[in-house]
Amino acid sequence: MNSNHKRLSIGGRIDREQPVEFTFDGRSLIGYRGDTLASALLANGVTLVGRSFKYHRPRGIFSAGPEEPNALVTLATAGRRQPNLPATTLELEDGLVAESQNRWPSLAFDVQSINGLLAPFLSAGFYYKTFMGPTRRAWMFYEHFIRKAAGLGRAGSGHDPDRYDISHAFADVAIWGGGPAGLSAACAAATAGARVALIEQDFLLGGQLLAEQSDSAAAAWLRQAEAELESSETVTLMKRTTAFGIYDGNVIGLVEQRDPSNPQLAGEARQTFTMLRARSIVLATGAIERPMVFSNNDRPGVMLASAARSYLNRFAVLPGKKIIVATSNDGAWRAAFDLADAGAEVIVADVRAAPSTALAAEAGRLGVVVRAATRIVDLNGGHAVRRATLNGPDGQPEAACDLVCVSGGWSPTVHLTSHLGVKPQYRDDIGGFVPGAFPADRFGAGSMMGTYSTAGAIEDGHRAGIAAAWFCGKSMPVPAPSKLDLGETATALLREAPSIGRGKAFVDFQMDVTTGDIELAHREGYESVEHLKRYTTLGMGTDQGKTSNFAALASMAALRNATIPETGATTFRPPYTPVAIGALAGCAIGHHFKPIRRTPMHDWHMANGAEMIEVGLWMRPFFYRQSGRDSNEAYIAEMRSVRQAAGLMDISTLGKIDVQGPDAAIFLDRIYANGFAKLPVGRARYGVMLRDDGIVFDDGTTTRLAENRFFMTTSTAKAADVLSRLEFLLDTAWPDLRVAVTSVSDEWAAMSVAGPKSRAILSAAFPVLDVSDAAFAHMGLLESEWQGRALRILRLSYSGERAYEIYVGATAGEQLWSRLLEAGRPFDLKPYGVEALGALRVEKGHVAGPEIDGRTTLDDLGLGRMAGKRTGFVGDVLRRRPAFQAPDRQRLVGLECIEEGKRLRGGAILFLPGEKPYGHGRGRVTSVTFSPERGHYVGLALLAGDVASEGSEVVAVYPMKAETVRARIASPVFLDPQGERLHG
Amino acid sequence: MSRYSAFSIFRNALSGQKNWQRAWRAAEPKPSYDVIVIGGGGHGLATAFYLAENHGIRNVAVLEKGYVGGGNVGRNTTVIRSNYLLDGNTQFYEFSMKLWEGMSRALNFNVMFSQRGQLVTAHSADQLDGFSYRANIMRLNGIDADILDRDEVRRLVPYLDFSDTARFPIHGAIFQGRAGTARHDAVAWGYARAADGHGVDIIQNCEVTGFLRDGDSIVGVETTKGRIGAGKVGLAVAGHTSVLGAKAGLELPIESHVLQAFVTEPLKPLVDHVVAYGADHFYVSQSDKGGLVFGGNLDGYNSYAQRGNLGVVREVAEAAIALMPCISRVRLLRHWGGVMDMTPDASPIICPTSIEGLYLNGGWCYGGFKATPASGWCFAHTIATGKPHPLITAYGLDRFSTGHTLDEAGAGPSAWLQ
Amino acid sequence: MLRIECPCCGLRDHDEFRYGGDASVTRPAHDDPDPQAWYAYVYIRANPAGLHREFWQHVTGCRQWLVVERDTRNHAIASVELARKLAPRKSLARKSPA
Amino acid sequence: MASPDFSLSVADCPLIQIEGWDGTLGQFEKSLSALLGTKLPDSVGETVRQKGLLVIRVAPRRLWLALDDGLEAPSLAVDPDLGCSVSLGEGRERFRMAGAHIAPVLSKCITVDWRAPAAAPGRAVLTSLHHVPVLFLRTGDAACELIVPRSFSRSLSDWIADAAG
Repeated sequence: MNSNHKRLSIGGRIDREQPVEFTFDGRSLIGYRGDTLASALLANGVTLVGRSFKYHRPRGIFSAGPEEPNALVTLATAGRRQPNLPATTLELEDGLVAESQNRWPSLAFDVQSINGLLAPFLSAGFYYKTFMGPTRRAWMFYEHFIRKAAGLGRAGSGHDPDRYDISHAFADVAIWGGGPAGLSAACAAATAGARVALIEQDFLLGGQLLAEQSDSAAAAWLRQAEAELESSETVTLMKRTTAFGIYDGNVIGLVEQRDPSNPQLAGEARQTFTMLRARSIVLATGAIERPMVFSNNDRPGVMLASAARSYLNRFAVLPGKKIIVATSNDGAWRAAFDLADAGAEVIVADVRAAPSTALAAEAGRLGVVVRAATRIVDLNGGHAVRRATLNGPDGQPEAACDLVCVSGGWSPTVHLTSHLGVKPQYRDDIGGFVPGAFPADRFGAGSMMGTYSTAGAIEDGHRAGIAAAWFCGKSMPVPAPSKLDLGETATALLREAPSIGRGKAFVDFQMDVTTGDIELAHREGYESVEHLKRYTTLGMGTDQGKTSNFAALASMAALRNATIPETGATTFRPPYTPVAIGALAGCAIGHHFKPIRRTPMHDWHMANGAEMIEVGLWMRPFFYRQSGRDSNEAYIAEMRSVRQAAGLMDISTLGKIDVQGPDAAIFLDRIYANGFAKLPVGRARYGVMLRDDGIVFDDGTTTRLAENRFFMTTSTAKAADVLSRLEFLLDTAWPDLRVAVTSVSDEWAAMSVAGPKSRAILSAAFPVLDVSDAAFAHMGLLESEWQGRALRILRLSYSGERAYEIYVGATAGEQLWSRLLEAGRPFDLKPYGVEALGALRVEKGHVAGPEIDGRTTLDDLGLGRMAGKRTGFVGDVLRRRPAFQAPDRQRLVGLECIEEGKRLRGGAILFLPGEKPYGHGRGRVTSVTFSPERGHYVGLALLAGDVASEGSEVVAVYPMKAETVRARIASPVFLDPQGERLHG
Repeated sequence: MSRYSAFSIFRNALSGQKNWQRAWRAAEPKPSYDVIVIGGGGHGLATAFYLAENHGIRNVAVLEKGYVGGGNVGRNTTVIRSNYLLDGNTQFYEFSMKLWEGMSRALNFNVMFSQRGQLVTAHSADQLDGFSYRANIMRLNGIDADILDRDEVRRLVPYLDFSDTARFPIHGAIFQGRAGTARHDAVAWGYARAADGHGVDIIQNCEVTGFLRDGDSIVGVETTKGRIGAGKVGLAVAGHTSVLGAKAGLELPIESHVLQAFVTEPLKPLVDHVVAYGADHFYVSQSDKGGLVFGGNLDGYNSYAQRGNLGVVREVAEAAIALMPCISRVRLLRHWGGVMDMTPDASPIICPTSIEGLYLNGGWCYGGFKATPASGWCFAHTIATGKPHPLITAYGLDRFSTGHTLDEAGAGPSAWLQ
Repeated sequence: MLRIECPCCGLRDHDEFRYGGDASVTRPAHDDPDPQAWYAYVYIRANPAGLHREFWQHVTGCRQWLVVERDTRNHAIASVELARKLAPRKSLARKSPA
Repeated sequence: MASPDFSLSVADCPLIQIEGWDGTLGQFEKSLSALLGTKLPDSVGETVRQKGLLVIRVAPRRLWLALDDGLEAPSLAVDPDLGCSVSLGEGRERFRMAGAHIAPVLSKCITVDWRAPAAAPGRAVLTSLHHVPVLFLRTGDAACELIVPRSFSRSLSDWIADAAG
């Protein structure tokens, strides 16, 4: 057959000058700019497009919009594979490669269509009743096959070659839907002075107006409205944009597709995820036509009447030559007339006894055969409809056909209004749900509100646009909109009973839910709407049941002998149409997933062999590769150099907080478990903070810089939490304290010089400073300047060695680091990383993250003496709770490995010798290191107090490596318990 | 009640599906019951079932304000695991796992418990050490656990990001092979049908509006269907425990928070396990229908609205792509929120209360689904005997005043940080 | 996205804020030794389905702690105030014991 | 990076924070105003420019003094009974951005409405970029600055460059 043989020679909104090549299931085809994939397939006579989910029934193109349940395809361009896309929303572009899905080996011949024959055994929920034996794990066997059979389409593999953008947008009035109501609202709101964002999912504005003939008054009205909006500076037109959800605060989630027709955009993001924040919203989302329920109503060639009209008038495709229009309302007659006008033979089968005389007259004029009080009961034809069985006053005549247009009335698109909990309400006069009462900042217009005539929608939109602008304080005068009356008659609806012949009658095409399934659900007591959905999977498809919800509800209502409102309404969840996860992630992927924090010395570390590790977004040197062949060798070498000469460590990641004010000392006294009020100026003190529940929160040193000023450090991990907590207490609990707290973490580069030679190095690096022990004692402070930046040196030790923490303005950090290394070279100063740091502190018995795990108290960590008899500090009262005093409460101890050649491991569980290793044991090893000083592994552990006597043995059990190691309980301070090395 | 089996399906197929019975009766309330369980979710229904099955107490009603299974049991991401660290949690969740393993056959309802295995990725040596501690505890309590290195993880789940551009490279994982998923609705329906089979009345659209008291004891409830007397009342309404607890005069350490869940379009099999991302808040499995079911972190503020916000949607999507770049073009089909009872230590509360005749089951945080059978089992025992079941002695309300909290994450008493 | 009208910075997405939980509970004085008072403050929550007074800090903005009244059923925000304005004032800080 | 449509340059950012105590704020700000020789911005987000100094109110009791390049910091003797000051200039960097595309680029970075009065030239907005706190300064019709924490500076400038590219 020749290409585009179903295309009319004139008309439509396609650009015949711009042919577009594409393939479907390997077949090369031609369409035109302005086509969707669906319209191009129809133009080329392709009617069989997909297979259904469960029964693998052949399916064609049913709609012309996002409600499409059947014509789902996979876009299969290499590396850009994407399944389950409705052909009806895919804007045709050059080189598009589409494949049908859920079929094997081919679309025309699908092995699994045998499921159709097995249908009696595959009724709704059948899987809940079987596959339970013969063994307890039997389901795992059956599931394997069921999973393989399920699923539509296949995900891609590897990274997405396309980019996605995120953007933040703002508007006074957001208008959702570019049909007559939305356009009219946008014009009105803009004229009133509001900033307007008009959102339309299609690549053309107009909505249902696009289904009118292109030389009609509707087209002229649309051109005028479009021109007005395009020329307005305060209107943003967002075409190809799906508003997928509305969230609190009038934040709307939008996804905009790149315009494929604009070659300049080729390198741009495939989709842009925009978060639009609007002050008021006009919802003009239109309505979706309902199918009719009869046997075999899912055959390829069955199409919504409005869709047929859209294909005819917008895309210049005549999708059939012998057409039956089956309807329950006036609207579908207009499709019949246009199709007849284009040369098709048309029969209208209207279920109503007496359609209006005006319609009948027009039908007569166009040669349309009218059968009143007639419905379709069955359809014949496998891959395309061939014949319909009608039921009416004339008995059951059969009629040949190649297209069946159906219209069971319209359902307002209320999905978006229900995202924020506005419950839909049933209106008997239109036989459908409209949104319930809106909050003050939201307005509805057009067919979504049940106003089905174009003239009414324009009026409605105009009013809503003015009201929405007024809500934002924009109230410039707005002239009345230009009128457009298409002469539509009212669309009153009957409640249609399904008409069932011999074959299945589908309610949800995509999920293959039939009237029989609904009857079964009812019979078994799954009769609330939610049970019905969950039991039959109704509405769970990618179309979210846009065309099926109402018919299902009506069926259930009939079975329950209840009204529709009594039967309930479903809650619609976002997204309105499916959204690519990649679009939601936007540009926050790869290295942008989380920002990285770098210290001032970062580049030096990278250039000098540091193996980096990330700690709470900070990049820190883990060890330096020149220190050893692997991390084990390296950290031990780095430890040795600290203990024997000196090491240099980047500690810039520590949290640093400037605390100032007349009441600063009182404040610190309350937030630390130990006292700070009496700390002399120029001295530092280690402090521990508790949570309100008495558990240790964080630790660090705080130095008194002046009577009213302190310099606090926190752990790297807790820096932000500590600051926020301090601010909380000052703002909410103790506003009478005059204290300011400010993060200065980024302000200072910080480095620690540790080791017996550290003072000599300091002296060499800062020849003008007096760093003698007499002038600069342990826990002392020295303030100065270096290269024009502030310099603070604290004599503090974490490793147990004589050590100094040097703080300098961040801009001079790397310079000072290099200076220290240079000054330290004669003294064998070596940089060391966090692995060695951790090992040094374990040897010295200092607690850190593994011990301060959010469950331990001061007493657990052996720090109870810090608080002494103090009271009145945060956490003091609840730390005295009985559980924390229990004799078997786990407390910090040291452990020494006493088995030759074996090692301790963090995470080993502790048992008493001879005890059966079962359960939770007596405690656990928290941190370990090989101790070069001791020549074996040592560790810190939390061990039940009633068995933790120094010198006795425990067994450390590590099932994951099948290891059992004997260890001796010791003081956690393995090194220099008298602290002599601090002065060494 | 007729038994479900392959044969029953065959027989009913031949009779045009006309002979199936209701899964449970449409019961109307009697004047009084021995036990009333408030809440027709998984826990409430399981409680009713075990009251009858284990304790022979059959004069029981389950009162549900909406429809059975309409709360969290029908909204969660269906992950079932028993990888808990702390004494009290470990044994309870493992007992639950064992009940899951026999549930379909015990209920004669296929809950599709799929022991496909769950893994949590580790992104540093330290993190993997932490996982090893957990795995050690599990093994020492007779629970299966494995630690995988990077190559083993890669063989198991090759579609994760093992590229050089991964922001948090995968270092290894902890794996529990017996963990998995189940069909959530089927759990509610299965317990409802089985409880009904024992004579339990399941009363839907019956909201409890107050409690009937005799002195200090609770002797029944006020409902939208009238007063109903009860020997004992069990509260199993996680998400709304505070609201009902307040009606009974209980002061509770619970906050309600919203947790979102997400499902994609159905795909052919891609994710064969439950996978959790150790570097951020994201976990995913694939339903038998083919949709990827995933979730992330709490929205982070008190809420009774069953919906979440866009910020978390975005964060979860970012984490999803960070772990599994191959799903970038896969589309999100639906997302929704469930209301969680968050406790100050992220562990549940099951116990008798200070009010005679009133028993409490709540505070399930976001871990309630996996606990369903054990919760029902132990709660039924507690109601029937008046004494806590040995497996739930750690879950008493008094633990907050005594300090015996079970804080797996060490996050402290801010409920939204748990 | 909740949109919180910060009294200092204007209307902002809630992800610029840090949540601080129930603001209706009374924090005992720093030197209050009553365990029951601290237990109630730390653990007991009314957790209403309805209007909830709660703390938020505009952490990427002015860093002020705010008290927000918000309906937990629909997330509608009724009021926002600086916590400092509402906080109880004592005459002057008592000296802490050492 | 620089093009006529969008340019981004990174510079140091000399900065001093000044804060007064509750109760004595009026007195404190009066003396500060006299010291600086300018009135102070009234509300958060307002700025006042005085010679090479930009005074920004960043919190009800907190001001930032941002200095132009090369300018010596004014010596500010703050009475500790009234308030305090702390230098923040070492820990911040200043991104200068300009060009015709600045608004769309910024819309991919921060949640600030380029056309709102609160973001008009001369205004400051405290907000976040990729979860990191930043100060947005609108400096012209098609120009603005971001003051960012130094440790995040490179991550954030990469983000902006990718948004612009």
